Amino acid sequence: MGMDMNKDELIALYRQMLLIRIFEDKSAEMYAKAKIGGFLHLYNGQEAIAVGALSALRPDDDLVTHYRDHGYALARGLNANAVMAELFGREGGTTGGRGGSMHLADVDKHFWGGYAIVGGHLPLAVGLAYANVHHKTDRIVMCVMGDGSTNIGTFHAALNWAQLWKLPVIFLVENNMYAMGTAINVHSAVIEIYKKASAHDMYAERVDGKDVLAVHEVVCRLAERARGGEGPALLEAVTYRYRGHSMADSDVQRSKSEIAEQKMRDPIPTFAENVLLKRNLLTQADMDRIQKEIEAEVEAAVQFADASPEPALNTLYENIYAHPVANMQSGGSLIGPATLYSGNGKHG
Amino acid sequence: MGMDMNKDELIALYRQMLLIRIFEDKSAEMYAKAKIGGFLHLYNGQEAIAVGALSALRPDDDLVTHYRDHGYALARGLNANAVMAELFGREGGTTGGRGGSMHLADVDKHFWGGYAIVGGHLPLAVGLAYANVHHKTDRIVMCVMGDGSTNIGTFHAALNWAQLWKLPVIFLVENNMYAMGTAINVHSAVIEIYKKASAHDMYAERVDGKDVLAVHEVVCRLAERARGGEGPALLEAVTYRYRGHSMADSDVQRSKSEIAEQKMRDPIPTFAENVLLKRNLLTQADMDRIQKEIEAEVEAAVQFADASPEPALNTLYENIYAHPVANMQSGGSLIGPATLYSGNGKHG
Amino acid sequence: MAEITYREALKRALREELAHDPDVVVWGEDIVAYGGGGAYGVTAGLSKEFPGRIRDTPIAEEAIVGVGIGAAMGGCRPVVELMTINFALVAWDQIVNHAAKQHHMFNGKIKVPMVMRSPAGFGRTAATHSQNFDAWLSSIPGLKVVEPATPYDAKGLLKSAIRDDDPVFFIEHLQLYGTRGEVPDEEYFIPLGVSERKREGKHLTVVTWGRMLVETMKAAKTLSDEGVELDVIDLRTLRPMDLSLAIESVKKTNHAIVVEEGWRSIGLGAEIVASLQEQAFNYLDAPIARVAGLEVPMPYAKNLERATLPFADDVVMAVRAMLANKY
Amino acid sequence: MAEITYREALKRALREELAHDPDVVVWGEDIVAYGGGGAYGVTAGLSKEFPGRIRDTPIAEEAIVGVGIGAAMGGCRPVVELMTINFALVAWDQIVNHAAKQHHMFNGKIKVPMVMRSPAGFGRTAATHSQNFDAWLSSIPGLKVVEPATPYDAKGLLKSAIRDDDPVFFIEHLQLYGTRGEVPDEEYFIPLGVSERKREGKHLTVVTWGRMLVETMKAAKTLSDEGVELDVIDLRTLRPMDLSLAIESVKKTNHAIVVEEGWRSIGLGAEIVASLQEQAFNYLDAPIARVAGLEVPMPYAKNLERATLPFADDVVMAVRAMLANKY
Ligand SMILES: Cc1ncc(C[n+]2csc(CCOP(=O)(O)OP(=O)(O)O)c2C)c(N)n1
Ligand SMILES: Cc1ncc(C[n+]2csc(CCOP(=O)(O)OP(=O)(O)O)c2C)c(N)n1
Ligand SMILES: [Mg+2]
Ligand SMILES: [Mg+2]
Repeated sequence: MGMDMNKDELIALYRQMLLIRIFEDKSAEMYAKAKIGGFLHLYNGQEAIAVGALSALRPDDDLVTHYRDHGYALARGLNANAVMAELFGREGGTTGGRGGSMHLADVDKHFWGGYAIVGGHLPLAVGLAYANVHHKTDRIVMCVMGDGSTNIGTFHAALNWAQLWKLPVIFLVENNMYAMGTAINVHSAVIEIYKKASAHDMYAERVDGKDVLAVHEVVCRLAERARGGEGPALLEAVTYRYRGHSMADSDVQRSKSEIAEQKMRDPIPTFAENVLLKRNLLTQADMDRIQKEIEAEVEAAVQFADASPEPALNTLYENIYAHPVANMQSGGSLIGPATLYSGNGKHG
Repeated sequence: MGMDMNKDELIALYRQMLLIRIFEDKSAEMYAKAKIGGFLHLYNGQEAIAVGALSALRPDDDLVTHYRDHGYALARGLNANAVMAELFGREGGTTGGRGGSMHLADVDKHFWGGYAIVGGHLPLAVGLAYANVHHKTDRIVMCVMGDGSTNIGTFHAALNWAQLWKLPVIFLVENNMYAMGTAINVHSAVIEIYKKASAHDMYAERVDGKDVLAVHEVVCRLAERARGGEGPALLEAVTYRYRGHSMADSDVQRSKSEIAEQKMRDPIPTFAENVLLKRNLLTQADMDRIQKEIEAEVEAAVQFADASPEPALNTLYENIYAHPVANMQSGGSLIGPATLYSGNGKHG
Repeated sequence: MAEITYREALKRALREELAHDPDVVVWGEDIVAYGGGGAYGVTAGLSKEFPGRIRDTPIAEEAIVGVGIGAAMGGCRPVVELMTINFALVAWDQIVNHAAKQHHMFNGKIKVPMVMRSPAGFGRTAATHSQNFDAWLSSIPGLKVVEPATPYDAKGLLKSAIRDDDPVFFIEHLQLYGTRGEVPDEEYFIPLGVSERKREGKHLTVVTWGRMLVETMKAAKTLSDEGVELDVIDLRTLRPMDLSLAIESVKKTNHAIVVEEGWRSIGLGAEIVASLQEQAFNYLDAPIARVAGLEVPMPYAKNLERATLPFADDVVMAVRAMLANKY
Repeated sequence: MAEITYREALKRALREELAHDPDVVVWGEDIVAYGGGGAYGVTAGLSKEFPGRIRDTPIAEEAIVGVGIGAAMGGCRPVVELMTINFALVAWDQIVNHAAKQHHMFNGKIKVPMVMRSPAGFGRTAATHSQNFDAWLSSIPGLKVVEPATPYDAKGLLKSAIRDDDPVFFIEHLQLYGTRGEVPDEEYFIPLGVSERKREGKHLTVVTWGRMLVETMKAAKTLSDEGVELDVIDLRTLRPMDLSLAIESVKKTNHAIVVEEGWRSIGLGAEIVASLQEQAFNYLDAPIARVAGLEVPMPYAKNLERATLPFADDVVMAVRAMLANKY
């Protein structure tokens, strides 16, 4: 694919990147207004990776990501309304307000979730890939993580297993050069992350994570490999995040000049100029219109989220188990505390 | 060192390997007689590694091993009496019968123990190396494990850390080609274990683990490197174990012919013939005498172990904490169960 | 009805479920090649009957559990074996933060129908290899926990666990594998979450599970000769825990002892005591007592190991003491 | 005596101990660079005062704890920070099978004088990031566990923990970092293993620790206006657990409630109930009750999170119910 994408496809890439950027800026605003709580990890600056990668996959390929997942959710086509409602913790959210920002998901769209334990989701991705093979489908799995997630045990345990069983997984490392405030050379003995695959004899590449077409192109190749039974691969996409690790991050640890320099080559205007404008696929006026449309879409998402009710309190005990467990109130005992004191069960 | 070892040193290597072999055979016998319980992992066939490696270290270099630790204990100079008494679970054992076969140790001799959780001791070794640097000593750490221990998370997490902080550790992998009954190609995507170091930019080598002088020589070099501040290294020693994984192993999974073939090049007679006899350092008569002496030493160890008393029951609560904890009987409560019922505390 | 071992009962459950559902796969360390199938022989021979569906894995429990979770999410029904329960600690994050949380955190859209099988207990294997962890596992919302004491229960519960749509931790016991009991040839299931009275008596209630049921039944025999009749409740499932029989029993006997192998403090026994005094306070003639393991990292030495663990005689002593009003 | 925050009290303890003993080192994720020092600011600025002794580590909790153990064996006194207690699960094997076992298994020859500091609790961070684990940690032989509720206790206990020769898990609480209290400028230590009466009263005993002490003290004020005086015992150290004051108190008030934030089943509350009924059976006028967290993977939504957690009003309701003889 890649260079032979048609005009609509190329414009779609632009739209998606811009949607993510505007969505993230709005999320930051909503966090400041306390509409969103907990941790909020924004994707500004890294948009080309999610957009480039997912455009190279089939919509039924399975996706698993870390907690920095808004970009992937939107690029996978989850409704911005539902995503924003999830950030607000509302019933209309992607998981009914249970998971929040770090745990977006839409299983119907083969997005199996964002995960908040560093490295914890890698074995899950390997298992999903096994299930695909077991069921004789040709679906592959993409598993996304950050550079800081490549030092923890599950990273290597998962890679070894995937390679050993030749499972169709692409491990995509977004190397934004920091794990929270810790620079890559402080957390990893090897700073070219793709080299870590060599310990497992796994095919690996490195790509410019600010170039959406380059990401698209390499993921096309790796997906074809995996789908063809040639096994897993590790892809390192070099990038930079514009904001702090999360909204709680004062970001004093990165120099202003470093951030400014990184912003010089922004993936979105770069793509617009070098591809869309240069090839006359869009005019500046088109771009202004798209910008407005997306702003309206995001504004609508905020309205939707705000109007969506809080989850009903009486649903709290739903879905702890797949089927109702007789009389189980507190979860631990068939004789619940509610038999002692009426009330919400916290005392008894 | 290596080739410039003198006659006594070379004979010492032979004596140690033979001591280990005879000690292990005797242990097997004692296990069959139920003098030894639990798991018993014997070192037959791998003797050249412990003996070659430890002869290249200083006696105050720190040693940490996995549970297949008899060879290391004896090569580090622990008394055969105390080692056998530990296998018997007696007061005279290396840890007073608390640890048994898998947890031999002698801190005074800088042997910090055998460890029974696969991969669990690797971070400990890295920490010991840090302590050596912190205290400005030039002692290094040797950390021993099997091939099957290189797929678990702590392996890579420990290697990354050691390399990142440039700590003086030699990770020594005894590749005997099986993890229990699982052949290396079934458990690891990479079967040349030393290549796993590349994920951490760590220096690595592979050595013939049946050649005691080759092991000695490479460990001399790696120790010098580490002691000189050049950082950690991974050494893979290729070997084979003659017996099952433990005495509980029926060993049906390895073919008789494979075992027979491996025994053709036995590290002990090979060394005797190619070095000791060839260079006229020993005669066959000397060797027969040494054999007798060692048999007597091992027999004495059995006598010692058998005569050593069981640990006193009233020491059971000693050393759970470094200093006595007031009134703590069961460990959990200052008001012990013994205040309810006299007895041994199991009921109350 | 034939007498078979607990080990054989487990294997039959696996075999039947493998035959029943092609999505059942069995993974673990050394369950294929080693000794013909498994460190404790539970899977012996199965790999020949179900080629490709029983697989040896690397030693990496975090991956064994985690890959199992992923496969379960994707529609398989993995039964993963952890060689002993001690190694579950390496996978603890996967068990607690992944297996048990998926269904609720993703609002019911993700299911994890996985069974983790693992033997608990002791056998001269020292401190890191002689643990139970039944209490910890049984306090995790989203997880189910089963620990059968007899071959009959082992087979019926394992089959139910494999068909269950939630993650189930299935605790076996090293010392039970060789025990024998009657198991019918016909297929049967035992529902999770239902305790069973294993002996009827009127003087004192014992609540227990796993190996300690066997010891309690021995104690009951000794005590019966002295005229003391124990009412013995076997929990069988530890989460969700069915205390209905236990409460009913205490209301009858007015005396209760909880018997467990694991460490005393903050064990399952503590929960059972706390729940029983909540539910049957006015029926109790004496404080509920606990017989449990001593809180010591398990020593290797035979005599120390023996002293650390509860056996039938400990149950007998505790019962005698309680009924003699020694408190 | 100045009023300072819990966060600042912890930092002062670290600073004093770093100055006192060159073998003290402090390691953790993001404790140097991030935000000037630590995800929750406890180590802010210390790296400048003690160059080289405060270090950022890779994200690999199994190594953070394990390397800490090794360094402690080798004579250092590492204070390792786990960014939140949830991540301790990744290091669970190192905590249970290594840190806690070394001293006994090696017959007293190896010591592990290490402190693991970590915040428990919640803050809209959903199921995997809102846990406690105080019960599990407190049931491990060989480990000590501390959880201070006030700035004064935080400083005095952390200093003692660092000087202790055993591995200590030091639980902080996310919601306490910003709370203020009086802390003297002079050096002081609070011994591990000693509970404290935080309020004198005659009607009902509350046993608690950590954040729930703060909620209990609020409840005590409300109840006092109704003429009900709580006797409040703060455990402070969870292992070894000092129940002497609690038992004495129950013998006086004849009523007891245990208040904890974590999951109810098999929590510390269960142990305290079980122990109190063992030690003070004949003094109890009512079953001992537990106020605890609901057993649900913590939801992100604000209202659901609030409903899951116990606060002062839950304590008030439980006390009223017990004294109204509603059981
Ligand atoms: C096991 C674990 N340890 C620590 C954390 C806290 N934490 C969350 S994100 C993060 C940094 C991860 O950095 P990286 O993998 O590079 O991803 P990025 O945020 O840069 O996308 C840390 C330390 C966690 N969530 N899980
Ligand atoms: C975490 C963990 N998982 C499983 C085991 C059980 N076990 C003990 S030794 C062993 C095989 C290890 O093989 P290898 O590392 O090659 O060492 P070798 O025995 O061959 O010397 C296994 C699976 C364990 N002790 N620890
Ligand atoms: Mg990063
Ligand atoms: Mg091996």
